[in-house]
Amino acid sequence: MNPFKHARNWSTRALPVKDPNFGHAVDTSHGPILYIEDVNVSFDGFKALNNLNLFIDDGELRCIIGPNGAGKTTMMDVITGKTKPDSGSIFFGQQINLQHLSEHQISRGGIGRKFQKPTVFEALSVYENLELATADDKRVWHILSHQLTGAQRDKIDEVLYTIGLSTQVHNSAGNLSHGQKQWLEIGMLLMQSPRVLLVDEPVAGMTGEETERTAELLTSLAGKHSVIVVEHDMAFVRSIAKKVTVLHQGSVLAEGTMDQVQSNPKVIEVYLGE
Amino acid sequence: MLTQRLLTSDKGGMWVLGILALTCILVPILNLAVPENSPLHVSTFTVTLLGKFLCYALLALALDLIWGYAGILSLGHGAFFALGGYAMGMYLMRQIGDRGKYGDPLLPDFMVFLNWDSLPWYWLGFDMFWFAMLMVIMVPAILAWVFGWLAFRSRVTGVYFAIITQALTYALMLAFFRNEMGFGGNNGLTDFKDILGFSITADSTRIGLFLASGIMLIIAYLACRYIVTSRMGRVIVSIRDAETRTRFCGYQVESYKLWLFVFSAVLAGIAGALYVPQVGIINPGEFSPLNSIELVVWVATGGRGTLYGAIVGAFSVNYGKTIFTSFYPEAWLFPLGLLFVLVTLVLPKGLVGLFSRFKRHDKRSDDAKQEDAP
Amino acid sequence: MIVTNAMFNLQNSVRGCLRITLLLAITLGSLTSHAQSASEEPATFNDLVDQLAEGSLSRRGKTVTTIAELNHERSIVVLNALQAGTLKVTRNDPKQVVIEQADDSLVNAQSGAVISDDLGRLKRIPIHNKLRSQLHTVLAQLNLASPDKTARLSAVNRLITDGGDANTATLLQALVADEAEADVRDAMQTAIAMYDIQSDDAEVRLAAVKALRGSLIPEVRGPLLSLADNDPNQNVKLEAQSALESIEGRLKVFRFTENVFFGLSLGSVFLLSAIGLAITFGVMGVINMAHGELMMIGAYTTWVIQQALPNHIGASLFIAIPTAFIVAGLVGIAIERGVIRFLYGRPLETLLATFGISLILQQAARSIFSPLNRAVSLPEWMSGSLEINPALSITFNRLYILIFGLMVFFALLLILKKTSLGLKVRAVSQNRPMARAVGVRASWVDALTFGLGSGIAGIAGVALSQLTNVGPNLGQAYIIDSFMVVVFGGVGNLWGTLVGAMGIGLLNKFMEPYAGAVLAKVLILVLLILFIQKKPKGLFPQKGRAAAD
Amino acid sequence: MIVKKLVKTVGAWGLACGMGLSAVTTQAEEDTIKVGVLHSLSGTMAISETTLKDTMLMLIEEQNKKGGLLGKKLEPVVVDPASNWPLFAEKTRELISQEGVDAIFGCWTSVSRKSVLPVVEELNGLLFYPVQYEGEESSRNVFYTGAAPNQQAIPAVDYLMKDLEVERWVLAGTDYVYPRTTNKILAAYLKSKGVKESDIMINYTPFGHSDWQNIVSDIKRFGSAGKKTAVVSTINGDANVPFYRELGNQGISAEDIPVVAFSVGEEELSGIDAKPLVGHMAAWNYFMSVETDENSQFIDQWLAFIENDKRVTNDPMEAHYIGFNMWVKAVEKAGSTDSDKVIDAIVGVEVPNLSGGTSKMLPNHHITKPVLIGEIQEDGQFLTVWETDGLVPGDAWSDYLEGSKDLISDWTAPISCGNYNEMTKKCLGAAE
Repeated sequence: MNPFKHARNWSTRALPVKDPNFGHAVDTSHGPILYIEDVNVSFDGFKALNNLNLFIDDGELRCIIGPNGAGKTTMMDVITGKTKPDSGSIFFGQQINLQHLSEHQISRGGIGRKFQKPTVFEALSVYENLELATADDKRVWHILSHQLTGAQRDKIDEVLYTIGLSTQVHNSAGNLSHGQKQWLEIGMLLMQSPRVLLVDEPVAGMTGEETERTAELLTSLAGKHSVIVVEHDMAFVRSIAKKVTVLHQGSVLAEGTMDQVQSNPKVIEVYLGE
Repeated sequence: MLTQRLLTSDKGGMWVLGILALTCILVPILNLAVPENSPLHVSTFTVTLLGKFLCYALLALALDLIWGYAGILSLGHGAFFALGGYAMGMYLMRQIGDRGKYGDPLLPDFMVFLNWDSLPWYWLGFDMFWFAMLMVIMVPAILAWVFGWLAFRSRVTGVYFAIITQALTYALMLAFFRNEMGFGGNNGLTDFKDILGFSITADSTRIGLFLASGIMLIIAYLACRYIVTSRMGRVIVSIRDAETRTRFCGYQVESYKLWLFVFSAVLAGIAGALYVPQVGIINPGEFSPLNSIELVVWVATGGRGTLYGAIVGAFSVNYGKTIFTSFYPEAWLFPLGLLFVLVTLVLPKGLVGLFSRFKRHDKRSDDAKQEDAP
Repeated sequence: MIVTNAMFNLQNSVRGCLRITLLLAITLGSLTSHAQSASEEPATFNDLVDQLAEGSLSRRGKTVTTIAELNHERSIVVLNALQAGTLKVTRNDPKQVVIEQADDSLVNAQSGAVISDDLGRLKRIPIHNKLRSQLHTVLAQLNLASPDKTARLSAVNRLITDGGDANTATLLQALVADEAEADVRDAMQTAIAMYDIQSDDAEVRLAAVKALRGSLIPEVRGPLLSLADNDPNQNVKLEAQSALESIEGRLKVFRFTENVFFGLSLGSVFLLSAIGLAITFGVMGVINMAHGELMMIGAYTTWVIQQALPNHIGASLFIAIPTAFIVAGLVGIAIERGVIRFLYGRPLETLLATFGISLILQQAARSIFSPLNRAVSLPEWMSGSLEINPALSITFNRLYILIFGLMVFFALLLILKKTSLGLKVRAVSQNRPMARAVGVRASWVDALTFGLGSGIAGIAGVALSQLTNVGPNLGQAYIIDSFMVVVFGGVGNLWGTLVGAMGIGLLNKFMEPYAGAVLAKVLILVLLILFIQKKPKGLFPQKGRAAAD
Repeated sequence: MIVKKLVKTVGAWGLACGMGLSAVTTQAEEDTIKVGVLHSLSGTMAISETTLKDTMLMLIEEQNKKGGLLGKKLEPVVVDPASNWPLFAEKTRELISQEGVDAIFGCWTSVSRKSVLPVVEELNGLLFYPVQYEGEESSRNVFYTGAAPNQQAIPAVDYLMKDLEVERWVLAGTDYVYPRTTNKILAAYLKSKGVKESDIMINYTPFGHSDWQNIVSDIKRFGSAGKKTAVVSTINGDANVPFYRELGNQGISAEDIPVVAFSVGEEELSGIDAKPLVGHMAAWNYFMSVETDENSQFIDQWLAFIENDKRVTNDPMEAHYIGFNMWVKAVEKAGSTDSDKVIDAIVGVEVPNLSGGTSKMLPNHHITKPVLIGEIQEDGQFLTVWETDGLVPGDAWSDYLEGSKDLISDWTAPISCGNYNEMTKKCLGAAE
């Protein structure tokens, strides 16, 4: 039925894309849920990622900081299959090699991503946004013919509560405030009950109070999910981060607690260098 | 429950459907029952004209579904229309039988004078109505499927897609112009005698075809309505507004686009099949890129993104065309051209948008639609 | 004519005398041969010339023969005039036959006396093909001995096509011996061979075939073929066959080169029509459906200018190029300011709006210039062809347009790379807000860029006017092709456009012989569609993260 | 809401009622005789057809000056089918059933005629078709005042064969039905005259073909085989200019390889720089250069009417001239504009044509015409170099085609059939 099953991954490491619960099939017996090894990406000679090595443990909250052009967003593109690496390997758990998968498969697989610029479906209502994101069989015929199950409705209500938009259910996403959009997007990730959340600059342009709520939200998510946060706002990072990774020119410059990182001479040099 | 889902929050649609239904009931009566000289009589000319418009409306609906909702602009939808038309035309040709000029029981006239000694294989079976109808659906479907699969797989979108669809219909036009193709070359297929045994020129047959078109349009409308109000509908809209995001929500954008494209192509094919017996000719001109672009303008004029808008557009533009070509023959391209410009500049949401402006309307989301729609 | 020739030739050597005697022999011979026709009415030269002016075409033919045989000193002049269409007759009696000189002055046909008084309207004495070729042959006969080299050469070539008679052959044999010019001599030899090849003596035929081996003159192949098929003598037959092969072999090479040129020249037309789009669509991302109509405007401009200076066709072309650029450019700017600027970031709406504009422009052209095509004439240096050898010649208009296309291309390349406008254009096209931030007036740049693209379309129109119809539908014929070229080459990349255009042109020309013109076009479109599936961003895509999404 | 409804009603119903009413009103007024003019004024065919529209307006005006017809004024009804074939059918229906015209003068391309034909027959109207065409057709309601193949192609080939001793033939045409059929007829005819298969080259190109380089060089090669070669061109409209230009530039003169065209007339030439064409030929039934009183009078009328002394006249215009006068005569003869009466009356009607003879409407609804061969002159006019002695009767069904050599068309009793097989004595197609 599905003409694209093998469209984008000719080397068919056909993985059990048995939505929705494929996310739990990930083998994390060795700890890390995400392995990024010696990954290189370059655009017209410019090396966006340069032998990047990064390991994310199951359920940890990791903050990634770094100056502009350090390759933060590219890293996310590589993980989510938007960009294919020139070399290196990205494994999701022990078995699943993400290089062979396309965006939708990866996301069905349990890696959710929130973009830098909040992208929700402005034409649709908050509820519909979450409905779209619901973990479910997302093939055409099913979507065409099936309504949401009760369980899925409850899930939506639950998420609505988590992101604090219960009052906005029927409002069109276009009318939400900047912060609310950010949360809605995070909510959409949660709807897919992902194993890994990639969150790109969640608090950019947020009011202090919004920022606090976001911080709570993210920390509360950690544990159930692995959360990777890319952020410029140091205060925010400090407030949530246990472990921080500093990227520079496409590779890891330093890794450790906020204090360790901030006392690291190389890091200081880089940041003052700007 | 379903009907409620289809019709609530679609006041415009209800109006259009209502008027359609009314037309389908009244026009036949006024044409057949009411005497010629009464002022209420609807002439056969008007019937065929309206019938033609109904087919156009169906075609417009098909395009609106993919352009208005999924943001896929096809500049080659005329091709599917024409293919459907040819399938029907071939059936009608076969029905002529030995009543052709040369009285050949099997071969259509144009084959006789091009010295074809036997019917080419792709003409076989078209003497059977059911087979012809199957082809009306299958041929456009298969073409759309193959073309769409190639295009969407390699993520050809927006302008590129528009241009290659245009190339597609252009190529088909050139191909069908060739007499070797065995589709009557430039003259196409014409001089039909009867359909399902009814004389094609009889008023009753015309009414029949008219009704068929009307009912088909209503059914198609409801079908499209079903799609856009289903969860799929919302997925489609989100593909239009933020394709990447939809991908990251785990949807396989390509297959959604593909199935929608195929469905739309089938509707177009059916429209063509209903169109041919009413106008009495199908020829490669129908493939010409201009037709397809004009079609886009009907939708734009009516208001894309609202199914009934397409219907309104198809009727209003073609009605205008009919008026202009008989009243200002020399200069009718001016108003038509102006229409293109004005609609895009002043009425981005078309005529129906004009009306809905009276109502309170979600301004920002509108803008969003226009911005992101490729 | 003989006399004049004699006068001339007396000064130089025996060679001249030899000629005269020979020629006399010939012409006398032919005279006697036509004795009857002459004897019917022993007409004087003057009467004959008067006869030219009246009567049916066939009678005129006879008259011409007699005039030629008369060897009157002015025969050749009169016949030349008839050939050139400068031999005219007064409408009002008494009828008088006159010759119109290059400077429009009139001389009496018979006497050659200059005529000063006004004769009222003149009627050209019409001739038709049979007469024309008859004149050619006659003049050729008379010109064989002409002191002017080119005249001699053309005369001989003429004889080759006519496959002359015994007399001419003998004459040629005599002449070839002391012919100074090499090429004329070769031609003469071919002519002789062409005659000998019909001889009954196998040896002569054999020699003739040998002489003709490898000659590229098309007429040669006919007789060789017949020999190769059915010659009683086996050697001759074989010789003829091998001679044919050698000719065929050489022809193949030239045909190939010819085809390459055809492809390139077709490509150059694509290039010209697409290059403007490469700017508006490629750099600005504006789909301009009215692009074809901008070309149409350019073509009409050419026509208007030609009307303005009917006597300087050549010059008018050079005036037309800048004018067309400006006119089309201004129209383009008007379109951009009036419509397109409201639609940036909405390419599909732009597509519709510009399509509307194209309809309006077409109809405007119909209303202003009438739906009829307009006649744009080629200047002398544009018509005719550059003959490299009898088998390979390149038509001038195509050649110039090919060169012109490339010139425009590189000029544009320079503008974009070197000038500040180019810099700004690229800046705006890559990052509008940033460009604005650094003080580029984006709107102004847009207008100019679009104007530039449109102007180039106008120039393309000038070129097209030299190839095809100038009419309201001119634009439509090219719009789809040009879009395909741009997309094929890769949007936003001029080199891509160049390669794309030439590639498609060549492909087309090499498919045509097998597939036929129509199918070739279809196949190419299909190939393009498939190609875009494989490489959605064209031959030379813009890379980078920006381009990725 | 109200507004919406209103507009929709206009959209759908305004049409229905509007049309219905207009139908009635047209039936009400009977003081004029309406004449439909069905020529494309926009689109690709406008280039040729606009002139014919003007011609009709002129002819009608002249007729009204003479006091109209049956004491009534003639009223032209002009519509624009916009070079769109289905629209031709629609407009025909509108003209006959809505406007109630008594005769239609129109169409140019074969396909437009084919699309109009069923409608005219259904509504029993009259169509006068003024353009040379491929034949193989005859309808009770259509009068073919243009040339049938035997009135243009065959005589032209005869001339080339006899007078120019042509032995090798290139049949070049645009790929549509007229060239296809014509070339088929010619090929059959040539073979019947003993021309070898290998001496005939047939080539088809798409509409508006603009790149003739290799085709012309093929022709050049084909022509260099020692035998006299000629091109018989059925190339259509826009493709001609680039074709002749290429011929000229590749140095093929009319003496070497003459081209005789069936679709190039004065009007087309007025859009071409004729210098490179001098000596090439065309076969028509009328040339503007023909010197007769009728013609000079017609030309003066035309130039006066169109208010532009640069304009030219051409063969289809003459066809309309003849057709219109025939219709007028027939109506007067029948004393009515009723289609059936006119159809009966018109057969045998004779009117003067512009080339000095009188053309006659034949039972097969074609007419008798002289055939002229002209050579193109620098001024874009033709020099008549040959013409048939006497008039040639138009032949609906070619005698050289397998399918149709037994067919004749005769719309008079007792046969009254468009495609009557003389062998089987049957009227084909008329099944029931």
